[in-house]
Amino acid sequence: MSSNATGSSVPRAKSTGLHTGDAAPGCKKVDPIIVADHVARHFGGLTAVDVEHLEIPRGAITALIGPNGAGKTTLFNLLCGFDRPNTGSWSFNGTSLAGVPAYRVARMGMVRTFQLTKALSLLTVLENMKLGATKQRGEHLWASVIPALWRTQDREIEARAHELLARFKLDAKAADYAASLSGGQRKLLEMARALMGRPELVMLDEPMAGVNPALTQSLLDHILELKDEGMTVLFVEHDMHMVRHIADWVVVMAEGRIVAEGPPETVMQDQAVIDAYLGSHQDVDLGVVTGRISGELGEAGEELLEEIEEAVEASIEEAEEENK
Amino acid sequence: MQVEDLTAGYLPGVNILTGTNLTAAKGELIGIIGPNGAGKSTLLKAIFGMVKVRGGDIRVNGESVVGLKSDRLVARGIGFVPQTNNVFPSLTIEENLQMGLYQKPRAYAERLEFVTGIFAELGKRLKQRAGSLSGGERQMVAMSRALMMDPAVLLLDEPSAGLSPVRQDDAFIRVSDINKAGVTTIMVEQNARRCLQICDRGYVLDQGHDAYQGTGRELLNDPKVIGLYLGTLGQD
Amino acid sequence: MGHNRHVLSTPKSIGKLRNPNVPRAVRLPLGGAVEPTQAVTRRSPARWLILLGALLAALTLSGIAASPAVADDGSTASGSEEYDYHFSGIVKLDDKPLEGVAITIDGGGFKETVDTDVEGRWKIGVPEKAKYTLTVDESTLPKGIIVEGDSASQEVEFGLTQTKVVNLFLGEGVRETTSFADQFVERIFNGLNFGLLLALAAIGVSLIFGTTGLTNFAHAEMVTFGAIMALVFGVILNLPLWLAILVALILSGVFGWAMDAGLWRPLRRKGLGLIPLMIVSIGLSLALRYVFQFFIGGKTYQLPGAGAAKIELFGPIKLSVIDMVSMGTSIVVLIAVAIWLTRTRIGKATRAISDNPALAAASGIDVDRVIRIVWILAAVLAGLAGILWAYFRPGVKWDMGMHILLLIFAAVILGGLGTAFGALVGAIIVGLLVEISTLWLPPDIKYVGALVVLIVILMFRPQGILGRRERLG
Amino acid sequence: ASGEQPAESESQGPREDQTLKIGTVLPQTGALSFLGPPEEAGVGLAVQDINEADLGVTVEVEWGDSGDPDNKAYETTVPRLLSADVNALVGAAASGVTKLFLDQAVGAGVLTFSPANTSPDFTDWDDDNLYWRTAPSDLLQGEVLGNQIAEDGVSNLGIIYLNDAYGTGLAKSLTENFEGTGGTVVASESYNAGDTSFDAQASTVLAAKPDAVAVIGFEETSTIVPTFVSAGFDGSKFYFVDGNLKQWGGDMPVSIAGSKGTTPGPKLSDDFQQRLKDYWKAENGSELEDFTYAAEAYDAVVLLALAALAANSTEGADLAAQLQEVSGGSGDGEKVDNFADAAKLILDGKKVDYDGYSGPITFDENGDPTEAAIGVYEFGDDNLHTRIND
Amino acid sequence: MDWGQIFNSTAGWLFSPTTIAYALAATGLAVHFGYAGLLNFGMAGFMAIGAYGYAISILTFGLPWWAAMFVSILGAVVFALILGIPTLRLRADYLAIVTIAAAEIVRLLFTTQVFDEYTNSADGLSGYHQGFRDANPFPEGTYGFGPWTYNQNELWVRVFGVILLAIAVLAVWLLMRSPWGRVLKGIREDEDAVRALGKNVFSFKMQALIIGGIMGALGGVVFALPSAVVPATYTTSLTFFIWTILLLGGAATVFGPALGALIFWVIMAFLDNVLPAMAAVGWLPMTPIQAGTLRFILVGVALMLLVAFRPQGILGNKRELTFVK
Ligand SMILES: Nc1ncnc2c1ncn2[C@@H]1O[C@H](COP(=O)(O)OP(=O)(O)OP(=O)(O)O)[C@@H](O)[C@H]1O
Ligand SMILES: Nc1ncnc2c1ncn2[C@@H]1O[C@H](COP(=O)(O)OP(=O)(O)OP(=O)(O)O)[C@@H](O)[C@H]1O
Ligand SMILES: [Mg+2]
Ligand SMILES: [Mg+2]
Repeated sequence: MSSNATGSSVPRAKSTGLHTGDAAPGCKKVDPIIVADHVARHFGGLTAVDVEHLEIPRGAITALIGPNGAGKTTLFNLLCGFDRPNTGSWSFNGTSLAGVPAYRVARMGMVRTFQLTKALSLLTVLENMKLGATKQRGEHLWASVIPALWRTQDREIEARAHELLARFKLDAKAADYAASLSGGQRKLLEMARALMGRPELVMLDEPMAGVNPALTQSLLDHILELKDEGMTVLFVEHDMHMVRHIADWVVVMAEGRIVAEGPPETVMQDQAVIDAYLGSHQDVDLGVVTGRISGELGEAGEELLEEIEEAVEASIEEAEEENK
Repeated sequence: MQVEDLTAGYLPGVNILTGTNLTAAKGELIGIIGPNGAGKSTLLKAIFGMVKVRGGDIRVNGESVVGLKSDRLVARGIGFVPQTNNVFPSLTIEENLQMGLYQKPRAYAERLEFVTGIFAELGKRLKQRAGSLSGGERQMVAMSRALMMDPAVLLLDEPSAGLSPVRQDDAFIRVSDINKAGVTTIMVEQNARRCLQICDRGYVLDQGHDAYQGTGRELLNDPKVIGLYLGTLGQD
Repeated sequence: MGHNRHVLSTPKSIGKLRNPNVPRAVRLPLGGAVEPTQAVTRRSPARWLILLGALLAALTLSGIAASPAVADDGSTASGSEEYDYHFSGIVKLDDKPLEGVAITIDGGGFKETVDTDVEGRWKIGVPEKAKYTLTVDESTLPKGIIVEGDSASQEVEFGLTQTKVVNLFLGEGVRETTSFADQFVERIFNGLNFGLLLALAAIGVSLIFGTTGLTNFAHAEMVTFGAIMALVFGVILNLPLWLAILVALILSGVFGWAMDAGLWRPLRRKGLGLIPLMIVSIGLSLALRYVFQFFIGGKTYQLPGAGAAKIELFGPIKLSVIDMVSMGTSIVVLIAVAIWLTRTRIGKATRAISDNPALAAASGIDVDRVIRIVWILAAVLAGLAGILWAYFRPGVKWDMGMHILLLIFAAVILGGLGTAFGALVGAIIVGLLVEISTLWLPPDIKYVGALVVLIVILMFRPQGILGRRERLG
Repeated sequence: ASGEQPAESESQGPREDQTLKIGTVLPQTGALSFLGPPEEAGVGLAVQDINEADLGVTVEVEWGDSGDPDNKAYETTVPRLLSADVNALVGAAASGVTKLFLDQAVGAGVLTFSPANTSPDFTDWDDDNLYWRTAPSDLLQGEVLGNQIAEDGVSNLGIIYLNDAYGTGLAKSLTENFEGTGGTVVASESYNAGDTSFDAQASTVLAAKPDAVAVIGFEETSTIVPTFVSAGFDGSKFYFVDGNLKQWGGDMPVSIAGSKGTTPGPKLSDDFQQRLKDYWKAENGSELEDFTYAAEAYDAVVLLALAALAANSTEGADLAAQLQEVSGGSGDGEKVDNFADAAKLILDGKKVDYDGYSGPITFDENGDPTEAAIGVYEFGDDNLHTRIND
Repeated sequence: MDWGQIFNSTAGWLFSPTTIAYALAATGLAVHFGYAGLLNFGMAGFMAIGAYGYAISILTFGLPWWAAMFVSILGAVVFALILGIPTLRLRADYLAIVTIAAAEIVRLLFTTQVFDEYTNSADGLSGYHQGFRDANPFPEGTYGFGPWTYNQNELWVRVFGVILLAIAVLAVWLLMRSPWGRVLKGIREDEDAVRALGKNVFSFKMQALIIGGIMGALGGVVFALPSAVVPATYTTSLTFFIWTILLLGGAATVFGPALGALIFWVIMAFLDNVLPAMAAVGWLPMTPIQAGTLRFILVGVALMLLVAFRPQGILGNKRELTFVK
């Protein structure tokens, strides 16, 4: 990693020694914060999630990657109580979460964001943020009518909200309705709001999709800081640069199953992962592939082209069969 | 297509676009990048008649299209993939694709073949409702829907967001292919590197107007642009 | 009680009412024994009506056309002319009048016996309003017949009027009533018929909701509109029925178009939210309803052929020609609409618009045009439902639509908002429930059953029967 | 209080012409609006008669709309009338509506006079004697109807009735009386004011196979009867009551020839109905089709005017003090059957006992009528009825 | 036309028990819809429960009037619970219809003859005023001036109603600027997001339903205080009127509902005064009697126009409008 223009961050050492035994799918962790067993969710004939065993290491940043439709978001939903699995058990900090409603899960310190953002449109950005804080005294019905009981706490929350907003480059929009945010700004708000509660585990569903790369970079530093403060992060992302940059551990899902696990460098070399997800051509210049600029196509580039063509033909055939 | 001195906004008195200029020659592939909230989506929406234009002009083939309703623009061969809410959740994938071809239902079979060629997953699940799709799958549906109509001008708002890396590459290559086939394409992207790699020319939009422009390569290597907009993560 | 007066006058004196010179009423204190006087006390919560003086003309049987025989037969009517008070009655055995049964009235030193006439009637005048004993001479009854219990000799007493009727219905008295099963089947058919017409209106609601998101409370008036137009053309302008209905449907469509063009489209343009739009529809509903009342007033009108007799088809199933035509029409129209919705381009476009109008426009759909078509279609369906409803109830009334609006909505919700087939299923369930539930429930809460079921079903299927859950995340 | 204090005390003072201002709270809109025109015609005709007689009292009317409890027109109408300083309100048609404004009127010291309320609750209402009514009694009508049905040889009767004070009261009275004659009420089903279809009720009633059906209700009868007839019931076997004994004619889509009904009122020598029609036509340009409670409304206004004359005042309390007496409730008045005669007598210092179009009307001290005359009518082939008793 | 009188009788509405009762119910609805986003179309049910709870407690169970009022409140709480448990999980538009249905069920149960002993079925209840009037702190006499002249009982009802309304408005004002209110508004926007932040959405919604319901029930009590309880008043149109009032004033505003109630009744009264008068002097081509019907046509039209031209309500925030769904 070279130094970057936004400045502050220094490449840091990744957390290591998170697991015991082989870094194989479902391997044991030294200090798991989440343990899931036999969690499966079917939609009609489709098995969206079918996880034999999964442990998420505490105090580390874990990336959950996998092709579109692999079941990542669905797994998030299941873990957080937004959806009920058909079978399985899972626990957070040793407490079983089966049947625990979503809000209770969040209160335990496990907060998630949504891939399709959920801004609270007719609340201001600041109010959105303040809502994220937990254990607010003024949220009790009786206390709420006596401002004296909650005013100080509310001020603290507000200060913290402003701080986070500044970091997420949303400070200028604090007084605006969340409805007026751009797509990327909503992503940012979603994530900032989740952090308001100082969760023990934050689960981010594609937090950086649609966020400007320069900003992404500074936010990643923030996440790393949070990790230093002891927070556990589990995130889904398709941006491999980001995964490589901050993830201590990577879990790969495909067709609902965990297909690989391990430190980022190892996993990304895994041929199965490359085939199913990454493609072997992360670093090929598409300008060259598409013939827009002249340059070394290279072996990888040619492969990519071929692959794509094959895939197209195969899929056309398949689609035709389907339609029959 | 030409955009001149465009001003537009949502709230009364607040202009999001403040005199934006953009030109896309026939058959060109234009990439637009910029920070969040710069007005990129607003620009596309303004071009497509979904945001009221307050000043300036938009011309397609020399004719002003300001004030035309979206469906009229579609009739003129302009296609658009919005950034958010870009599928019909309660329609099946198939129906979503049919909607893309609303004005020319006859060509359906042929276009379907073309589109499923790009996103094979979709071809297998034509009967699934789009509302139950994963984020990436939705994005594919959204792209396909716009491609169905075989437009002359294609406006894409972050088409790659949420797609897995392979799919992203596919998507870019396809966009490039489509463009090569003569479709003028304007693409907003946060996956700026990839975008700039394939586009003919790029614009950097900041605070409502075009801060930089140049060929893709120029921007890609411009240290200012890197510092402010591209970041260094992707640079290996 | 002394101040409570009771007017007793002969029927004849009523005729002289407007002649003030003739003293026409005799005032008598009301006998303490007369039962209703209990209610006199001020606190009595039961009834206010005490102490009514009475003029009952009906006592004079001679005035009743139905019994000329009495008038002819001086003997049976004996005494009836000389006294103000009468006992009378009919003796029947298994629904056949018994002639020559001897009836005796005895009391207060007065006693008289008469025989029943060919119609089984008897009548005895008495001099004062007091208690008497009525005795039936059982020997004059046919062989083997006796009067059950002690009614062969019973105490009889006058009420507020000068007549006391005592009928004797002898015989086994097994009344043949409709069996529960037959009633059940009959109501199922009624419920189906009602459900189908509800479905016509419900699909319209569902379409409009499905396309524009508007919960249209004025739909009730669109239903009424159809019926009123059929009335105007079929009755007032006297067109042949088929033509009147056709014109009514066309005008319903025009009405739908006009509402969209004149009201909803401009409001959509203004970018009004769905809740304000809903309130606008409430205002529209109020205004339209009273426009109807302005023109046709508060009474009920009938369409030509309403109230036609039902024909027994098989078993307990009875349907009138109108019922059959109505059910047939509903089914055909509903299937056609369902196909239109799921198969045609415009049908799919309606759902697309419902999901996301901006994206629909971006796909090249002329949103306004599709919405206009939906309004026209919904209005025609509502109009048709109104006409069928006018035959089903029967009657055309200014507020006839409003009273089924909740059922229409319940149907739409039960089936799942925005799904056409759902509206159909929901409507039929609601129709059946409303009709069948009164087999168990008191009829004045007949809608309660249907509404409770609505809530219960939604407890288990919050998205409605055919509705789908949205995914999260 | 009642009409105990002698009327002489007032009539000794100098007599000025009285201007009696009445406000009507009758249904012009809403579900009960079909009751409005006949009642308003009754009021209007009475006012016309009184003013033409020109005998010491002029009546002014402020027309108001009671609406129904659904549209709540009375909410604004009553305050408007009260602020227009009316002396008496005539209305409302429905007991439920009267209840909602009676306290307000009483609070303002204004007399309320209903031509149609039958709810027993008003008898002991805390009304400062300011509530009066000419509505017919359901006890008496129930007995007359019960006797009539029994005399027609019906042994099994079905009843379908409106669930409100009027319907339940009449149904109860009819049931008691009819069963007292040896008949049986085999089915008795109620419906609510808002109901628009009655086939569930009809089906239940018909399942019991009654010989005849008594329909107790109002306008909705033209929907109820066809429901029964199309289910196979004989159209000549219905019995109606004052609320629905209309000249149905073509508004009833099935033949009800031979069916009978009762309604209060003496047999009239002059053509009251024709006069109402003429009046209505002249005032409103439309035909008056129904006469339900027209006579009661007429009598209400006449009684008020007579009370004003007798009291030589138009204050609500003064009117109330005289109403029982002019109705004949004090027992020694001279019988009169029209306003002009009565007014002349009162101006001569005599007591009167007014008997009107709705019957002999004699109030008790609660303001309830204690006498009535009930007519029996039968429908002919044209679905129009004629009186069959005299 | 007597403008003085028209003004007088219209002005009376500024301070009338009906206005106060509607304002209370609309304030409750503001909590439901304006802040919590609950599409409650069953306000008439809450009002009916308030009114009947009050009347039955006094008439059948002989409770003192203040205890009867607490019974009403309790009734509203119980109804909110019964209504909320099955329905608060429903989508907004489903909730609307279910709450209409629930309110109709309530009305029909009060109407049916099954419970005649307690409810007097369709005839409704009356004659429960004594206790409340005995508690009147104002000595007998006439108070006020001009159109606002009242006897002691009328004044007492109004003063009492205004006190209740003031408490309700104050409560809403306090609640909605607290974090509690913030959560509620969050739920209005997207309950899943709020759930993900660890708030018990169901409980908040239930609390809102109960609080608004209590205000509705108190509205019912104030409604019943000066008159009678008749089931036919508690129809869906009552709910519609309350909604109209809410939207007139501004849905998510503290004073909007009270203002809306004023405007609504002043318009109603004004039209009722003006139309027959105009007809009488020949300015309208109809009889005064027909003008009665015209009033409701105009009320409907006025409602449409008001909402069309000021959809956010009189006190509402224009800015919100840009983003409404
Ligand atoms: N409610 C549902 N009904 C039917 N299928 C569903 C539903 N929810 C998810 N699916 C299917 O389950 C699969 C997994 O979806 P999920 O959203 O978990 O994928 P993902 O891994 O998050 O993908 P992406 O990276 O594209 O977001 C997808 O194929 C999706 O179509
Ligand atoms: N509906 C709206 N109403 C008011 N302001 C809006 C609205 N939508 C966007 N904005 C504002 O307009 C500005 C530009 O938004 P736009 O969506 O065009 O940004 P963008 O460049 O596409 O950003 P991103 O990369 O995050 O999608 C932002 O500041 C945003 O807050
Ligand atoms: Mg996902
Ligand atoms: Mg954007």
